[in-house]
Amino acid sequence: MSRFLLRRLAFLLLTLLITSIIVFAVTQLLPGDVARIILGREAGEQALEQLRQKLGLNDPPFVQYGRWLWNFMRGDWGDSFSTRMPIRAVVLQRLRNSLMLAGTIVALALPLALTAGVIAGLNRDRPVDNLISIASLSVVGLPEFVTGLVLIEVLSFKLHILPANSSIPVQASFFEALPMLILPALTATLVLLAYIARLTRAGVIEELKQPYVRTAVLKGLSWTTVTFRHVLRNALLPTITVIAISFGWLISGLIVVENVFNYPGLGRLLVFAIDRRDLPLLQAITMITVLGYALSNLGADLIYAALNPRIRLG
Amino acid sequence: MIAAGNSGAAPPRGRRLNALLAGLYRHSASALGTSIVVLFLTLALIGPLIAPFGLNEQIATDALAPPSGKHLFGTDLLGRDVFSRVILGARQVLELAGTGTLIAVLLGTSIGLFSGYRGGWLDELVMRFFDSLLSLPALLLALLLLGTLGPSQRSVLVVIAVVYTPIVARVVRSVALSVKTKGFIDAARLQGESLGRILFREIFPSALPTLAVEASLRFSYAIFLVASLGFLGIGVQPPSPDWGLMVKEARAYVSQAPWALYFPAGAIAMIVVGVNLMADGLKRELQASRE
Amino acid sequence: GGAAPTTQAGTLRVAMQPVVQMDPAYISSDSEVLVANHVYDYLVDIDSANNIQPRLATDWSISDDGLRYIFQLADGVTFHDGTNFSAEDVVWTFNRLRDPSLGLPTADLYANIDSIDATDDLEVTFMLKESNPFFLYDLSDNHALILKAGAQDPSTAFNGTGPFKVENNSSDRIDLVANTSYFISGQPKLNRLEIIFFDDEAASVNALRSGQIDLVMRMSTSLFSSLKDQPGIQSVSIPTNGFDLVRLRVDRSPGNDPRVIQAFKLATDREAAFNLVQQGYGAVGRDSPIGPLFTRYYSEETSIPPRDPQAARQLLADAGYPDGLSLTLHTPDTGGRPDLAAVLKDQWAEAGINVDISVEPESVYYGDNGWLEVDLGITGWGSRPVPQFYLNVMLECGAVWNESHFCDPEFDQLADLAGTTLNEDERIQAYKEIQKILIERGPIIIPYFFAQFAAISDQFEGFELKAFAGRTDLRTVSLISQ
Amino acid sequence: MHSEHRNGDTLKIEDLTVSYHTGGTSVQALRSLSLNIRFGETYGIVGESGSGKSTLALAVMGFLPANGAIESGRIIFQGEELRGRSRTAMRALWGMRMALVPQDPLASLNPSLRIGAQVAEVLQQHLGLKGEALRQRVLELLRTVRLSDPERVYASYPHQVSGGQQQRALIAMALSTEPELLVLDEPTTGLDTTTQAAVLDLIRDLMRVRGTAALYVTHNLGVVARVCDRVAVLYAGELVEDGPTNGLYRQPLHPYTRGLLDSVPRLGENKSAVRLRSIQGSIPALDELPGGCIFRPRCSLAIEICKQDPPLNPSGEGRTSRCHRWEEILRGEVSARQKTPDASLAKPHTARDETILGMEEVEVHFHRGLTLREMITAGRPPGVRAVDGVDLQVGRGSTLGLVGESGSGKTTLARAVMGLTPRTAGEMFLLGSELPAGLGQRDKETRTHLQIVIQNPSEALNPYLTIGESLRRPLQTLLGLSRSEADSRVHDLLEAVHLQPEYARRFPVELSGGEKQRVVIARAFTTNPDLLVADEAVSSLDVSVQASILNLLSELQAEHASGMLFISHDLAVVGFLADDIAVIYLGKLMERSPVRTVFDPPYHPYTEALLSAIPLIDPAAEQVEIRLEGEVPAASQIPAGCPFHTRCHRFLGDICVEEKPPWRRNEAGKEIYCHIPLDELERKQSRPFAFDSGMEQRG
Ligand SMILES: Nc1ncnc2c1ncn2[C@@H]1O[C@H](COP(=O)(O)OP(=O)(O)OP(=O)(O)O)[C@@H](O)[C@H]1O
Ligand SMILES: Nc1ncnc2c1ncn2[C@@H]1O[C@H](COP(=O)(O)OP(=O)(O)OP(=O)(O)O)[C@@H](O)[C@H]1O
Ligand SMILES: [Mg+2]
Ligand SMILES: [Mg+2]
Repeated sequence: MSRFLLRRLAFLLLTLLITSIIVFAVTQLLPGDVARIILGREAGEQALEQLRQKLGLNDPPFVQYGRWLWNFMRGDWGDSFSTRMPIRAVVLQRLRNSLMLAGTIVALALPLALTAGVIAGLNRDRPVDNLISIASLSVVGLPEFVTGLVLIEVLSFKLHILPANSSIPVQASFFEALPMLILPALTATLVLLAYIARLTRAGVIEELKQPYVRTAVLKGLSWTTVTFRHVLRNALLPTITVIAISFGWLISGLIVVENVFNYPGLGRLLVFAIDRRDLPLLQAITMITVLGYALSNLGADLIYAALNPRIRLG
Repeated sequence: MIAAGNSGAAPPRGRRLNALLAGLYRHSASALGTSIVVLFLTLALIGPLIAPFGLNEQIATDALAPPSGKHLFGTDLLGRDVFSRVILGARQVLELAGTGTLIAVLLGTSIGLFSGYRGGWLDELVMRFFDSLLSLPALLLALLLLGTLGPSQRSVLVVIAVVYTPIVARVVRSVALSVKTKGFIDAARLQGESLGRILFREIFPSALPTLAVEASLRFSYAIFLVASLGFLGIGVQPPSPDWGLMVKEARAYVSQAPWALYFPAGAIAMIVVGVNLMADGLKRELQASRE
Repeated sequence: GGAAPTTQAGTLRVAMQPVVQMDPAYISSDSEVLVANHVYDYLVDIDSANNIQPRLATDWSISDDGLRYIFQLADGVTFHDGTNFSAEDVVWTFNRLRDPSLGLPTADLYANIDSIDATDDLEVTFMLKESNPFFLYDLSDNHALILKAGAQDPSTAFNGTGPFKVENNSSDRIDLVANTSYFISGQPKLNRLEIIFFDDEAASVNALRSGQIDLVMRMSTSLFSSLKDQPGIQSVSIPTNGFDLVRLRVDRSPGNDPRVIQAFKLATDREAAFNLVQQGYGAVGRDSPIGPLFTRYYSEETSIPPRDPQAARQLLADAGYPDGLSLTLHTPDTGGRPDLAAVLKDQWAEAGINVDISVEPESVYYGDNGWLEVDLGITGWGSRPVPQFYLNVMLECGAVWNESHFCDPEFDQLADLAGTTLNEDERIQAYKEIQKILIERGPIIIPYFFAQFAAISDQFEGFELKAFAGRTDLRTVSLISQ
Repeated sequence: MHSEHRNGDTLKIEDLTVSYHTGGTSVQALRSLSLNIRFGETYGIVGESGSGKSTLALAVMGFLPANGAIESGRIIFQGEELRGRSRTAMRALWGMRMALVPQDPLASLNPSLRIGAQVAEVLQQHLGLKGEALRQRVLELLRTVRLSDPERVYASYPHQVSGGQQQRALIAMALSTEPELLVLDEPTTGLDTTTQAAVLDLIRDLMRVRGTAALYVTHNLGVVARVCDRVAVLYAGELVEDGPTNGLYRQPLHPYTRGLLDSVPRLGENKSAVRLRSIQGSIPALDELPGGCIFRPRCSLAIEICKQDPPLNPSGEGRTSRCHRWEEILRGEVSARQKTPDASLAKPHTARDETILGMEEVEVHFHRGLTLREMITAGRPPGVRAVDGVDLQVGRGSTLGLVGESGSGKTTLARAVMGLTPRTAGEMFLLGSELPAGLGQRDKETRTHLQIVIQNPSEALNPYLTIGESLRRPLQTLLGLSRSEADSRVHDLLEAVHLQPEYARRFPVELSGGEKQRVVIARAFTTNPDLLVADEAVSSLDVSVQASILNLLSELQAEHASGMLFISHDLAVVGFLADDIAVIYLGKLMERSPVRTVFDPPYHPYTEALLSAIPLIDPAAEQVEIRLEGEVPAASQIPAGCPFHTRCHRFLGDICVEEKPPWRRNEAGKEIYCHIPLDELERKQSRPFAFDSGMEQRG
């Protein structure tokens, strides 16, 4: 177990390193003069040059990267190139928001998708199964700004039950924010729904084939006992891990949702950073994201191992 | 099979294809899916012939006109016929999301097969790298790449490929891992089959059913990705009739002309449903017929 | 509405795109200017009718040769940190803005200033090198906000004399509170101003509709018309001098052949573009930046030849392009520009001009000066109180932002005259000439001037939108007291 | 319990017809089948794969697959009609009054629930037991099924205990409510011989003491002989003969039954003495059954009358036979024997002139990669010693049989020979020259000399390649034939294994297990190899098919004069085909003997146990019961000294624990790896089995 954790930690560090290099490398290739993008098209050469000096943009790339890495490891995330704000505070603030949203999404998506998937799986190839897969699939290809649009029209403007906008106040507590979290969460859920539901369905169908189900039934156990105690326990394993993994994506992958509802999450900050060539900001966000992804992966494995006696970590 | 000497030959493609289609049409769901896919494929082929208007043909006087006999799906802000654009979009979507997914599938499959079969440190390395890529949000990768390559159809293809190759590779790899322990692979190795042959003739077919489903799902998300990129103002260039882009553009004036948004959106929903249902059917048939 | 309240009341929540630069010397976007313009004060301001209004300068006098400007400053003005405002601060501010070694955006604008002196505790004297009829307008330039002399880092520390103080400045919003000791009594009327950042216009309009935002000043024509008859919302639109510009580089092929330029002009239907893209808000353009709002200078004497694709085709053929031209049309991703591009593509196609559209993120397009490089491009130009600015930076030979690389001695000479003479009639004549030149051989097509939109909750009164939204003055906005 | 039925029939099946509906068509998997199981009786159902055994079992349990249905007939359990009962109604019976012991114990247990909990469920559901009482009852049950360590099993997950223990747990589950009817579907199939023996003992004894009626489904005639009072023989969904086990085995009255009995190699038979009589042809597909007697196409006695449906004739002694000519058979006027295959008997290979394959001290150890910590502490993980120092020779044209239970290292050794799993130590020689360990180092030449028949026919052929392609490839790659040449050769290959050319166009899924195995064998002989390794070549096959494959193997071997390493866990089969036999346990050889000496003392104690564990095809045969203690140790913790000492019934004491035994050899050429001197063994041991009565009747 401890060996397992050790190895994972090593991999995590490796991943962080690789991704930070990837991101840094690509940003070097990005067109656009960083200084010019920061100071705007009206700034004069001298000003630009001064800024480049200040930000060390004239140093060779590996020096820049090295400097960043060194500082970052020492916990100094630096100031934003563009807004000059201390990055750490900004990113952590946004991370907090993103976590709140991600949490809500999981809380919504999990029961919804599982129920749908289980029902579909238990009624394989029956109308209800087809209905569920068609319904959930129809929204997969639709970008969040369409589903979001519809949800807003209906839930906010027609029924007036939820706010159309989610720009939560700074430092809002989870419960203050909750009403504003639901719509974006619902929108993101629709994207995941089909994926998770289909996965669950597959899992259920797969397990139903297993001989042990027959054993259970022929014990004279009630339908519910068979389904919940025997089938689902095994059927849901893959689903749970997938959800845990997608948690990483939820943390900063929700760019569009955050835009549509103007939710102050990491995703929008990410776009901002790229737009503004705000390298240290971008790197910080990337690291956070990768960390989140890695941790949720780890979480997934642990949950899986916990629920599945056949798996031994190590 | 005319000459006895030819007895090694498999049944002609045609017959197997018919059998497959027959199988697909036995189940209502996959029948529906297949029909939809066929429909859109035909549109992609003959779209330009049947579209009443050009993809960027603007009738200023008809701007924002609601659905009517002249414009079945109404017109958009610039007075372009939505119906025509949806039809012409079919080819566009296949060219973009379709080709992109295809590239990802080809790359992913090759890498996944090789990495899984070869195993060892190389496999470890490749998977590490892919994990790293996967741990970056798709849109981040997309934004960075598009920023670097400059917005264009080609760049979007690259993006889709880069974003989905690792995922496909993973799926295929897991199949490769399970198949490579099978007896018939030992047999192939004992016969001294070439690596390529082992990967693509011996292992690959077993991956097909899973791959079909994965690919269709990727295709769905590719459409989605293209649209999202459009939303962020990068990627496909106007006046492309890409449904994702149409939806994005129409969003700006949805309150004036909802049809301009809902018809392309509907098209997306339809093809996604179609492709996925068909893939389910394919998986079922492929496995049923061989395992 | 009731009588103006003696004390501040009410909070106004404004949707704006995120601010990046907070140093007044660098601010450029609506939101940056809006915030700065309420935290700091200008020496002189411009009202919505483009007339100069006193602000920190209560009064001024100009020498007959138009080279000396003496300003009397308001008494008893204090900065947010409590220190007193004096002539020194004005001197320091403008010296900073014009110092060539700092290379601030305003360096060129104020290059013409010879000296600035605090001739008294509350009196400042500017000496110009040569006369400049628009100098007061230059002084009210967006960046010309008065800082405390010796201010250390204006981009992170905000110490102004303005009607509002920065209470909190985060990555997703900026909250301002009324400056209770503002030097103009009865202002501001609101006690809070919350600038909430939106990346997406539709989102901000939704927020307005659901009452989570009170004021939106940045939205597409369609979004605006969708707000037309929303209960509880007053929508405002005003014409501006801002315009979208389509230009061809004339310093190299194919643009260096006048016939090609003419072909483009003949192939373009400005009216149609205006109607499709702007849906009738604003005004049709005549290929010159001197728009109809400059009533004294605007002229329709020279008529624009009507659209004639066939003639255009012919011209191209003559110019050596018998089977048409293929070019890439570059455009930033903001406003109606991508739409305009699509429209032009369709119009031009008829004349055998085939363009591929390349929409690029605004920050990149302007960021790496791509917009100055490309052959064929669309650029958005913000509204300015006087036309001279456009001529100086956009069309004069070698001007900083001469994207079309246009270089025409006659034009330059006219522009200089207009920019220096103190004789209004002369100037009017020059401007008319210029418009003639631009229509006949100018490298630019200006299909339309756009309107500025705003929508505000009907809980508020006293809102007056300005052509450049960022300069809108919210000091006088107040909550309607029930 | 239900004393009113004490002397009656617990289960009456009358004229039962079950059909399955697939893809528009429907097939009858059971046709008008009738039988009565009396109280306390264990009723065996034998038949080859696809004959409808499981279908019967499930029909009785009232749990047919969704697409299956009872077309007609009645199933009367304790006087109550079961047919058409609702699920809910059945639930009252399931687990309470009728219980199923399924095949494949591991898959039949919920992998993520502890065994104790799974047993407890039944008692909870039906007897409402709770808490400590429940726990005690479960432990008690686990004890009654002779689980050595009930507490541990109670708290273990299925994958943590051995197959035998899993099956015992399932039996405990089935017995927990003392049901009146027990349905067992192949309960011991897939278990090791020794384990199977123990489980069979258990079942038999339980049946005796409890007087539970049981329907026992199996394809193994030996098993039936051991546990069943009566037996019914199914063929393609029809009951062709039934009666008391003894009588039926002594004199079968249906040619099919006779065929089955004849096709099984009896313990001690060898190919040099007898040929197996396989039943020609194969079971017809259910949708293309012949009219009249369905066995007719394969029957050596078939005559005109057989074109009419034969009735189920009562033939006295409570027996019935569905054969028109049963009386002639009874009177011995005709023999239901298949005619012996024309091929002559294989001549015994006495002269071991040329050694084809030689092994010295071959080891195959598996080590997982070292972890960081282990590298630091330099502590190597305990490797799996799958093969642990094996010396063997295979002579030209002769067969070496390798027997051993599951996990003993047979496959690993085979793979080491082929180079698929490189040996980690020791030498191998092919035709006198050194054989490189890894496949990589072997040239085409060498690979052409070596061929293998892989353990599992369903895995040996790529499901996505046509048979033709699978056969063509080695011809192209190893013999370098052009594609067209290869294609035409495919013909001959298929003929050589008695398959029609058109099979070339089929996919594996369209072949029966036997046919697949034929193809695999055909592929193995394409290059006319010097050495053939056959790993469990017949284990997964039906007896009648098995017989023909065994014959086929020896034919081809004789024809090609190849040496053969024949691997199986079935001593009878090995005994039949091999010239020499090696017994392997935990990767070490225990015994190496010429086949004729194997079945007589002295034996290695392990061999002795194996012999006594094999279920004989003769109900009358008395068999000494030697049952091994405990479980097979994990291959990663092989006991020191003699690896067998932990289970040995002739355990001497410390010496077995501390010292490696010597190889002892006697004049007969028997080599035994044991501390006990051979003469002493010989004195102590008697033949633990009687030769099957079947033997004498054969020529
Ligand atoms: N669910 C099903 N659908 C269609 N056909 C089936 C189904 N189950 C069994 N069959 C067919 O019914 C026949 C009897 O099957 P069954 O499993 O009862 O045979 P069996 O004697 O148990 O074989 P085995 O010894 O391999 O278990 C076979 O031909 C089989 O193909
Ligand atoms: N690749 C491997 N890695 C680790 N251990 C292995 C590997 N292959 C086999 N083993 C172990 O080696 C031992 C021998 O396995 P092997 O398959 O050779 O036995 P077997 O006699 O063929 O069993 P069966 O009769 O079930 O086929 C077993 O304990 C098995 O778990
Ligand atoms: Mg069965
Ligand atoms: Mg084996």
